[in-house]
Amino acid sequence: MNSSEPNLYLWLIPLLPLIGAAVNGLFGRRFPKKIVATVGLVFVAAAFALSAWASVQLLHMPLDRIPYIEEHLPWITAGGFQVDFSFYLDQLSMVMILVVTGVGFLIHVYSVGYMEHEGGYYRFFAYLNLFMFFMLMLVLASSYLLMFVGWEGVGLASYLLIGFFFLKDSAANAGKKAFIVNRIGDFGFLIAMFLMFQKFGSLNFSDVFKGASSLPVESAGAGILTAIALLLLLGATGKSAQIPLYVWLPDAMEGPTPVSALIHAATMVTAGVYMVARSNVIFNRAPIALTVVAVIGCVTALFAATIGMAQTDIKRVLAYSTISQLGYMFLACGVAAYSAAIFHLMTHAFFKALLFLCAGSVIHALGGEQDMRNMGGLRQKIPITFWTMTFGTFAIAGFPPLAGFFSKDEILFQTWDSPYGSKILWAIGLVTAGITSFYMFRLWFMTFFGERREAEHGTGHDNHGHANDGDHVHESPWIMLVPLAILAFFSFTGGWVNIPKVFGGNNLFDHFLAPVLSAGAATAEHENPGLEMTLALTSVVVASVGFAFAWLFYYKRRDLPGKFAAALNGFYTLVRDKYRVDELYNRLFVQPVIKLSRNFLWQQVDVGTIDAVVNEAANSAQHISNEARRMQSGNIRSYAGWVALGAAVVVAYMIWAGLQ
Amino acid sequence: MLTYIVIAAIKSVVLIHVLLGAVAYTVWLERKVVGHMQNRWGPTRVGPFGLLQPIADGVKFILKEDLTPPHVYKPLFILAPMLSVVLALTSIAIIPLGNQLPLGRWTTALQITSSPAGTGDINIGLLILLGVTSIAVYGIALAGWSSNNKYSLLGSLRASAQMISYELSLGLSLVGVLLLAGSLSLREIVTAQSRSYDFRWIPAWFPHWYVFPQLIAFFIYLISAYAETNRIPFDLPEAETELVAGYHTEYSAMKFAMFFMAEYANMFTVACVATLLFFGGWSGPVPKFLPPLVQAFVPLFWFAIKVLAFIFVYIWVRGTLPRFRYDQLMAFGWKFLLPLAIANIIITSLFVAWLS
Amino acid sequence: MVPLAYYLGLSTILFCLGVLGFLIKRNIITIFICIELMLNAVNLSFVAFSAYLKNLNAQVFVFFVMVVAAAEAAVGLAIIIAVFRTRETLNVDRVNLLKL
Amino acid sequence: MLHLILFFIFAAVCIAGAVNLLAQSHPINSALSLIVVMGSLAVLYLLLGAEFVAAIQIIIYAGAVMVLFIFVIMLLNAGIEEHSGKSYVAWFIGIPSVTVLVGLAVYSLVLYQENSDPAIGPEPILGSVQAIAHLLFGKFLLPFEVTSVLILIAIMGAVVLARRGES
Repeated sequence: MNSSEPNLYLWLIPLLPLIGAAVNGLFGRRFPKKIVATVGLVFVAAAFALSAWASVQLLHMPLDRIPYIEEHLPWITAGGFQVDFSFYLDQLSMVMILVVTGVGFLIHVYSVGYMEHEGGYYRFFAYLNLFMFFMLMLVLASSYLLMFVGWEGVGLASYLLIGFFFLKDSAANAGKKAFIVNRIGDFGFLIAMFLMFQKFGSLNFSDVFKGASSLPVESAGAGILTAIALLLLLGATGKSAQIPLYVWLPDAMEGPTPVSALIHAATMVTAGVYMVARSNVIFNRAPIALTVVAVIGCVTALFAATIGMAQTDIKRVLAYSTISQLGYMFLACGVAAYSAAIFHLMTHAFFKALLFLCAGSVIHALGGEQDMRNMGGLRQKIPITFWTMTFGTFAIAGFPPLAGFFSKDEILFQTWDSPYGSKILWAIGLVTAGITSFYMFRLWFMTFFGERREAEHGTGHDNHGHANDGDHVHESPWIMLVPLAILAFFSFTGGWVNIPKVFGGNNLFDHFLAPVLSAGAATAEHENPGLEMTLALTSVVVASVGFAFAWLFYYKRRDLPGKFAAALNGFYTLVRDKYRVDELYNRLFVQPVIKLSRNFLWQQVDVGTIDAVVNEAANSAQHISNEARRMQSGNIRSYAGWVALGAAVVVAYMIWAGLQ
Repeated sequence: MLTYIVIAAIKSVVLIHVLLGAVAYTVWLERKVVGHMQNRWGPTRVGPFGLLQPIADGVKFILKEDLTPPHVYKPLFILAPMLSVVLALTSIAIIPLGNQLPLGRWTTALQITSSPAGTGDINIGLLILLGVTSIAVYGIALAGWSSNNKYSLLGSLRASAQMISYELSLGLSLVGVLLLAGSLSLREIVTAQSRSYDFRWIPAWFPHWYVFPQLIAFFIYLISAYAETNRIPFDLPEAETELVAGYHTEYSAMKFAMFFMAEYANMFTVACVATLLFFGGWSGPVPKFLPPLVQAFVPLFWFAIKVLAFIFVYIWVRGTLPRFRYDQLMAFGWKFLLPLAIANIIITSLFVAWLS
Repeated sequence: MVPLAYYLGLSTILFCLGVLGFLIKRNIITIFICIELMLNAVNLSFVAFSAYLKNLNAQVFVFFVMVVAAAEAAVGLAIIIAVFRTRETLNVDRVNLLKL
Repeated sequence: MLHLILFFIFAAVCIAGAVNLLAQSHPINSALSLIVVMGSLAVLYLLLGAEFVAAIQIIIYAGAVMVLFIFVIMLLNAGIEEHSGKSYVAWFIGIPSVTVLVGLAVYSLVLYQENSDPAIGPEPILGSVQAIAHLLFGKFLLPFEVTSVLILIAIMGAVVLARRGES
């Protein structure tokens, strides 16, 4: 890094949370909760401040200076292979760090109140900071390998946090499930990296993209780029819970609610989207891969949304909605509308975090109750939560002028209009939008309207400090409400950074990200406002339809849903059981692996081969020594004899060698 | 070459006889001095002032029955006294007694081990001297062990331990002088002492003897020398009151005389070394009016005077001081003299470094 | 003028005599003495080489060998004394067990 | 010429002493004969122009180390060595290999003698004290200091080992 460039101290941004994690993890046990919380917050806040400052610096930088790469000590140097600890800041990663640190900080604040009565307070904050560290590594990395470090790191952190209540089997298992499913994706990522290195001889973004952009577009058929892209996609599906690897996310709801908000809604799960967007150069040259991305995203969106309709656990509903929103983002990537994807990523980060936190607040209020069927009529009891939640719901449902509206419409429009897009995908997206608004309002009505229904079954999953009775329902403390307010504000206004021309804006966000994302990608220009207007209206209409249905089913005529479910019984149960995908995977993959391990790997390989070798070695050593022991007679003179023999041999050899 | 060998032989014969005579008369001297110190006459019967006493003693020693007790380990019992006396006499060979001595056609150095030209000296005279003295232990040790007698054994054990211990401080005390002189050759050390001081404020006539800069070293040397030669106050190996006569309890007649001679010869060696290293050797005023041959002998005279002075001090100390206890002796040697000598070396070397 | 080979031959003979002594002697002190003999033989070859190759380093090595020998003698003899205290013998054939 | 004569004399003394060392059955005789060997070696060193080494050979070896030996022999009053059972390894492996060693050495020396120029001879005085001192306190300073530490450790070890076990 030459001195002329301004130093942005990017390396500090990930380091600060790491320090926080270290402090809390090592000494937190002895600290009182206040200090633990302070440490946790201060370092994240510092990271946020620093990234804000860095972003300002970046905005003032001339465009030719971007991406700003900050190189530090080399990490791996093997032959021609060279990876440094160097950080990479451009518009894309700037957005990411802002979202991560900003939302992250708010959620930290929230957790201070939420985790008040939990055990392992210091552990929680240590993990949370650790997650921040890895996430920032992920987004700031300047090479795929360093990114992979962050990638694995966030996986670890999420594993730790999902299994935070490790005394509960379900939590521990959920953690393991998440970890293992992610491994599959990582496997794809690794292979992709091998291919990249084999093809471009480096893993640094700059080199890889330079190499990739020199290659032609593989429109004819699949080539190496397509392979790389598809493998990356596999990784992304793992991390971002897309078909076929989405199964871990719903179970991940076993973790504390702030974790679900931070990791499994706002930040980590979007890593896949970020990765795909980051690799846009590769994807742009692999149309087939792009199509696959789009299809996967679209299908996932619809699929998850349908499941979401039938769930009764408030957090699970949100989880499935997360999956489907991620599907939207992939759809956007698939149609090469990366900026739209990132835009939706941002807005989604706001309103989904908000929704989760509100859900958390509700659960907190009800003393750990998560089943929506036992809720209702909370409107007056917890008004602030209700209002913020309302913002979130309308935002995700896509009502103007809230954030969700702009980002979702951007995506739908691109799907319709971009050369990679197609009408079918658009149609599915639209339907999904309707369903989304339906199940979100279903949640909204079931939670806040009507009269409170007593708990028939199912005590709290979130084993919460409170006694599990609904009588004294109370509003959350201010420390939880402030983040809600802020997030609500952003989910209201977050979309205004990218108001399309039709509504008198000028796609600020798109143009801002353009230098990174639309490098050679043929994104649809907003040239026909008429079409865009129509599409927007359509989606609003669809959203309102969803709202109407929800109102009808869950507010006006509460008997209807039961009838409905009875009417199409089989389908309903199928949906409620999440299409039984888990059972399918279990039969297809898990059981065979277990059988193989038990019968072959354990009994044959381990016991039969490895142990046998070791034991045999030990025995033979024993026998040999038993023979050799005779030499150790303890008689000095005989030792001397042996020494003399050795000396003679050595001298003889040396003379012989000298004569040669 | 041949002449060199011949002259060396002649010189050694002469020197040995001179030395033995000196030894004999030192005994006489000692008895006289101690006698007078104790208000006695000492030997007076044989000859005037008992001057013939040593000869009488010698005759007595030779004529006495030389008995070897049973149970002794014979070869060593016989070897031991010879060893000690031979070594004692050998060490004299290295010592330069004076400058060149003109003898008609040849001039030769007053020293047995001098180069054929008669000028040079072996570079490591002092080292050889130390070596010989270090070997001298064997005589006593073997004597004590071979005579198969507990008193002798104890005596010889004491003797060898004591000699080894004090050899260290003895050697180290000399190092200071060596540092100043910058040579191991005794002759060069002496000539180095004839130089004038490096300091203005010291008058030129004042002798540049190393005893003055190395006073501490000198006293260390003196004390360790007494221990080396097993003289009072360190004569524990032959402490009559504790172990009859120490290592030579079983010896009689000539063998005993040999030990006796060895002891006094060692005294002479020590005195010579002290003279050479600390008192400028043979250097001294030479009156010009004397005939050259006599002039040639004047340095020898000075040397003899200094050595005799030392011998006198020996006797004086013997007449004055009581005997140490053994543990005191060892503690004194190891815990006081040795550190002191080392400190002296350090200071001296710093001083030398500062001068250069 | 003495050829180098003579000195080396002498040192060889001394060394081998030392080894021989080590092999045939039974008294532990004698064996120790034989070790010293070997060391001396080595020293001789050192000095001879240094004289003939006109290189002083070898003599410095002799010095070191002597120092080591001295240290070894001190410790070794102390060990011998300790052994003698416990075993009451100096015969190495009797001293062939680590513990009593 | 004189050198050669002296060499042969003292070499003879050396070997005689060494042989006597083996022949004698009493350790003190062995020790004394070793002293003889050392003395004559010192003379050989002088012939080789290594005065300093010769001197310290006498002072350290003969004057200190061997005195220690004698001392111990006297302390333990070691008598004639008894003839216990012979060690077969020593006899049937050691001694043959020693003979082999001798043979090899002689062989190599003969080889060397054949192809070495007789011109090279020893310097008159090479090992002067100054020269050694310069090496010892210049190039070999570190080893020198290390040896001093070694000596210190040896002293402590000796004290610990030889002290009566009052435990």
